[in-house]
Amino acid sequence: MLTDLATIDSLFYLAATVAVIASLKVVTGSNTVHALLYLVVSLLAVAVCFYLMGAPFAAGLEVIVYAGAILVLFVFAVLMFGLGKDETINAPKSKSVANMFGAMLLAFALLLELTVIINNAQIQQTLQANVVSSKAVGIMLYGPYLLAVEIASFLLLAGLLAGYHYAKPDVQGSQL
Amino acid sequence: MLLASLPFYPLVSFLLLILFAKRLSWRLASAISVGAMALTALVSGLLVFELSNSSSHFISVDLWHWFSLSSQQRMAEVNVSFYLDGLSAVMISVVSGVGFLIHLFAAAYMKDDANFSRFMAYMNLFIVAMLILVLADNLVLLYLGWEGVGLCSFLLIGFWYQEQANVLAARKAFIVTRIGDTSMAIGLFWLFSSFGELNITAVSELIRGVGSSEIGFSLQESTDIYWIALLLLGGAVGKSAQLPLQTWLPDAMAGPTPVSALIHAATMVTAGVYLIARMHSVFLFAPEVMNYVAWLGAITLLLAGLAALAQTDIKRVLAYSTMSQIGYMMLALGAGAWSAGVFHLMTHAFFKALLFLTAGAVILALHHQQNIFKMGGLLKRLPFESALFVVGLICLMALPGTSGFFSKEAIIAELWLSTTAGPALWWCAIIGALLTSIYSCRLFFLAFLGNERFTEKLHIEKASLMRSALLILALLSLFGGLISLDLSEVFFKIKAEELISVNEPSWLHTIAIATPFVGILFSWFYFKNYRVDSNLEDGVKTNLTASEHRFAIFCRNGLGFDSLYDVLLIKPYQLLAKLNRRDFIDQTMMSTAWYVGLWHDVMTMIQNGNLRWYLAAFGLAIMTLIGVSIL
Amino acid sequence: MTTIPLFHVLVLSSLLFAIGFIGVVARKNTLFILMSLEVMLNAVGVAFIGAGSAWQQADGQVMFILILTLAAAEVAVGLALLIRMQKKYRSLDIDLLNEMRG
Amino acid sequence: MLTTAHSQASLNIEIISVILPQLIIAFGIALALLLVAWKRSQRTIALFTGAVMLIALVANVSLLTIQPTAVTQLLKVDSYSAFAFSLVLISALVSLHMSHQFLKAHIEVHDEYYLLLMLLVLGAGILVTSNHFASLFLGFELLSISLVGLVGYHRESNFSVESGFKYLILSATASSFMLLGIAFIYSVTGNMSFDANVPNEIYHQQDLRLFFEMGILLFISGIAFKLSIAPFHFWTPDVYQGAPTPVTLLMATISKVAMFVVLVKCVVAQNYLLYDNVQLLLMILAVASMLMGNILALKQQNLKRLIGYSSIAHMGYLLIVVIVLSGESLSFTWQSVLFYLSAYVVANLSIFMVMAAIQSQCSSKVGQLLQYKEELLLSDLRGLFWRIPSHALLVILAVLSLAGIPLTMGFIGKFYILSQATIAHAWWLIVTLVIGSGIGLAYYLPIIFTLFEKEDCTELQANKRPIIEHFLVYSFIIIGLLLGIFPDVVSQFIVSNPM
Repeated sequence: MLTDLATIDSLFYLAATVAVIASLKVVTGSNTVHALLYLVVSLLAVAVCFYLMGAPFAAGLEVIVYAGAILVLFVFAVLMFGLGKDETINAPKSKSVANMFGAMLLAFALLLELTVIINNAQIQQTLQANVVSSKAVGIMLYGPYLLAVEIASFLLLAGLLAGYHYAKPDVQGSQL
Repeated sequence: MLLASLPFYPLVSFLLLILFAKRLSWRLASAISVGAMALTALVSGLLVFELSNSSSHFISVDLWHWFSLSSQQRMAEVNVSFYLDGLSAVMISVVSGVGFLIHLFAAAYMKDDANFSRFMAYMNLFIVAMLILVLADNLVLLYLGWEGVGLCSFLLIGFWYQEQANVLAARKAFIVTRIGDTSMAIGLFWLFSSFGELNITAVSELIRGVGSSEIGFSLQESTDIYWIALLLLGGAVGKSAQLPLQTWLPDAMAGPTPVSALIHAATMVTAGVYLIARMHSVFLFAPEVMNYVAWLGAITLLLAGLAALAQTDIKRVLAYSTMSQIGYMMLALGAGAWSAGVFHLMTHAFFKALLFLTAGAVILALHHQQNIFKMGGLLKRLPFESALFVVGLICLMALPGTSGFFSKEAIIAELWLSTTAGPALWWCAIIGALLTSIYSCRLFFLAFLGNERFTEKLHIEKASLMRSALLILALLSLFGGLISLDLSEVFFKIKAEELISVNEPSWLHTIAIATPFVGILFSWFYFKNYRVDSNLEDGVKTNLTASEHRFAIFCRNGLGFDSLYDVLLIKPYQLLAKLNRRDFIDQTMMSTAWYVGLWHDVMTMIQNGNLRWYLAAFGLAIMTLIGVSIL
Repeated sequence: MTTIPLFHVLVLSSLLFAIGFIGVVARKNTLFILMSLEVMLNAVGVAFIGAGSAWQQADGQVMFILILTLAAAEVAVGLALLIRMQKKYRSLDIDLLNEMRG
Repeated sequence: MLTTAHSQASLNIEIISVILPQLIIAFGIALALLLVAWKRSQRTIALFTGAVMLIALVANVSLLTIQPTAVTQLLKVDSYSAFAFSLVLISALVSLHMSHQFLKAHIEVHDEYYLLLMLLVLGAGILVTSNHFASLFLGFELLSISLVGLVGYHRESNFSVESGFKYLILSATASSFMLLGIAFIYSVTGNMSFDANVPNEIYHQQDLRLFFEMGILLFISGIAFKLSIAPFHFWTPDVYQGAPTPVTLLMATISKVAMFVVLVKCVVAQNYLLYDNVQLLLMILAVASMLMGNILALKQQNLKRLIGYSSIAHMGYLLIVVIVLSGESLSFTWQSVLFYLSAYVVANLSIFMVMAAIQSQCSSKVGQLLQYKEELLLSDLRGLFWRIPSHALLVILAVLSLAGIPLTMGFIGKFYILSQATIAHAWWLIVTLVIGSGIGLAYYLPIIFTLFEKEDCTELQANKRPIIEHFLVYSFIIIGLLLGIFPDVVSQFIVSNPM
């Protein structure tokens, strides 16, 4: 049992390290798309952390919504409007092996972790004991936090409207 | 109630004038404003009459509930209500009586001004604020009036706002007095927090009750009283132009002359005196502060007297003289001679208003020439004004028989024996009286005697309005001393003090009465060349150094004062005059403003519009705060 | 109780937050600033999840979901503004935006 | 284990009636979306928004005397929050009128503007009633995101992108900091409701205490950012300047009122915020704001920036009330805060109303297009008194109130603050307040001088002013005068809650 706990701990620290390194790469990177991909890695690592902390629902959301939806929005914006242009010009041209190796190492560490977690029955058992289930979250969301959910929808509406206003093309022949 | 309506006559007039400013003819506008003032004066006369006949010592009236301050322990109601007792009766008679006369004069004086009705409106507003100040029954309402008169003073000094100097003077006056005001406001809050009351009568009774009881004040309470008295004194100092906040008054002379007469001589500047007299219960239990008041008054008295000697502008001479006379009142208050102080306030209002108005008439006649070195010989050319000016001056010098004599002697008489004053301050008062007579004579000799240095044709206005106002004021100045003031009901004494007249030397009164004459004699010789004739070119300086040898001759003639005066008066005077020329307190004020401006420039550099810098500052601030609050 | 000490989770979250904040302050490219903001928000999410699992409450996860909506709304507005900036200034350099000052 | 104590509060009719104003706004937003789909017209949507807000205001009146009622664990409505929400709605209505004047000259239909305005009001409504960190955070964000949309709304303006970005990035950073703070607090206390009791053992565990205190600090700095309290004030003048005038008004009034009310609610409920460290922190913030705000405003020529700087100082003054807050005199604290906020709101509304009027007057027609005057300098007020006396009178009243001259609401408000501070013997704060107000005079008074200066050019055409504007101007003059003389009228509305 003790060893298993130690394993969960060490897995957590490993995922945390991956997240920190990937975040560092995000803020120090010079290529926009690379930085975005590092951000995805960071988010995935954080998702693993969530899973290990007993929040599988949040982990799923992190992967699907955060990494899957929000960051894809970034990627779309960058690619469609050529936002990354001025940065890629200054980016280092050398695609050295070391550079790729680092990224691959991070991804590989995450993959390893996932396989270990899924395959190790004892870890699964320990995690099950601590999990705050998605059912509990659902009950909370549609119980005491019902108003919060409603307000959150208005928040999204506000974001949508503001975004729409800024992004819509200028009307010809009209000021404003 | 009659009392409640008192401030509303000028208020209505103010509203009428401000609303229909441009549409009113001179005749109508002056009729409204002067009429309102006449009504006010009449009503206050009736009120004073009513008060003197009524059995109680006060009349009070509640208008409406303003707001209430509550905390867990205390609940203070702040009402808009008026309270009239002997002290405020004196004040309202001065304010409305002298105010009426000055309005009368001003109506003629400002006749040709384009913004005549605006001017009269401000004057009326000032009267409203001043009446609220003196009638207020609680300190918040008093503070309201206090700020109101400040505002009107500001508006009126800057009345000719097209000129840079006037605007600057107005701003300076407002800001400098605000320093005193804030000190006063803090005092009020302190009072509220330690005694939980803001009603003047209630506070007085509370403090008297505790103070005269067996137990007396606790240590905390007496410290509180000390600080409250000190802070209130701060307010009084600002408003009454005493050291060190006196710098605004001479500059305030930039305003029209009736303003100087009304606000900066007769009424507003004495508000500080009124405040201290009103809150005398607090001061009585803070004898140290009483002592400060006395010394402050004495020092202002001397310094302002000296400064008056060096001025060339006729209005500035009068302004410094006002400062010095208020110094007398402060001295009286500090010595516990409350009635004498208030009496002097009243007589001073009469003769100083007279002096200012006459000076205004003279200035008008001379096409706005204010430099006394460019006047001279006016006695022949403007006999009426000169005569009135002489009346004012002899009152100022307190020659026997005039109103100034009665009040000033009353003050001086109480100084020697007072516990909070004493012989040293008595001597200050005497020297002050000497100075007063010297500068008065100098002014008279320079402006009214000697050869005629003003060569253009005089612009003589024989407006009967002006002249009648001046005449009444002159009569008041001469005979105002005969009005007997009985304020013993108002002022509270800690215990019945036995008069120990044994200690009082018998020569005191002789000296006190003789002093002005000595001054006159002194200046008769000293300012001889001004008086008789002169080969003085235009714009000569005071040239005291040049006349040093004349002074020596004078000394050799053996009046015996020679060496004494030389050491005590002339040398320090020259030094002070030199210092005051540069007006170092003024400099300090200005440098503070400059310093704040510097900070502004530095801070503006931080506000550089750079988003990343803002973010960094955000982080830095949080880091610093973590450091401060957690470590 | 989970086996991971709460203290460590909070340290991780602070670390990620600090990295994000440094990114926001240090980067000149507005796109990177937006990404760094995401890193910061994500770090806050870590703290909430950690706290929620330490207390065995679902509140932490609910807060995380709410933060997710915030992130989405913020990104939408941010990217739209970014597009405008690109159109107007032909650059994403945040230091260009300092016309208002003083 | 999974449910907290409050979770079972069901939403029955009684509880719904308590948040009726907020619900009305929310339904209004949904209906407005439908309305946009049906008919796009500038006038219709503006009228509709105004109607929704008026109805909400009316619905809010009955709540002014309500007993504290919890609506789920997230919200708690009491008379104070109802009063604050009325302030918010009134400001929103005034701003709506100004916005309509500002937008109606353009061909394009601006539905999203009105929607964002309503969303902003909804956010403020949630903030003032919130009783839980989650609702605080959501209200905060709803306010911020709608404001981001609004500050850069005038897209043709040179400052649109700049002010939008400045507000977005800074506000996102600030809210991240605030969220991290909340997370830390939550991780230590295990409860996010304001009513939670903080276990005492926190103070015996070194590492938890560290996080707890850092959490409080981060939380407060997030709020301080929104209130533009120094040293988190940097965005204020820039964004004030860049935003369209009606939006600046919203920032100056609604956002400040809502944030301050929620701050006081939080501090009152969570007494751990009264510990020495926090008090020291708040004191530093208050002193810094009072001094920096006033000093920075000193030589400012741009009117909006000036108001921005002065708002920094005012929030500093107001913070004093929070610092000296003690458990015994809660109702007095609330009274002071709400009174001061009302005075502040009335003064700001007055000034901005006149500013908007001048802007529309000074806008010049260039061909078909209306050139909107963006920069509003102090000198633009020159001679206003001779041109439009009523507007000038309004400005004078407002400026005097901001400066705290007697017979204005501002004076009474300052009086409340000072009397609280003296009871608590917070002399340093009082001294700073006095110095700050002293410096304040040096920039408030020149505004009044400028009004009276003779203008050089009279070429500005005197446009016909709409009746509503006249109505608003005169009513605000009357409000300003009346409330200065009879401040009891406002105090009566602030009904104290039996806690």
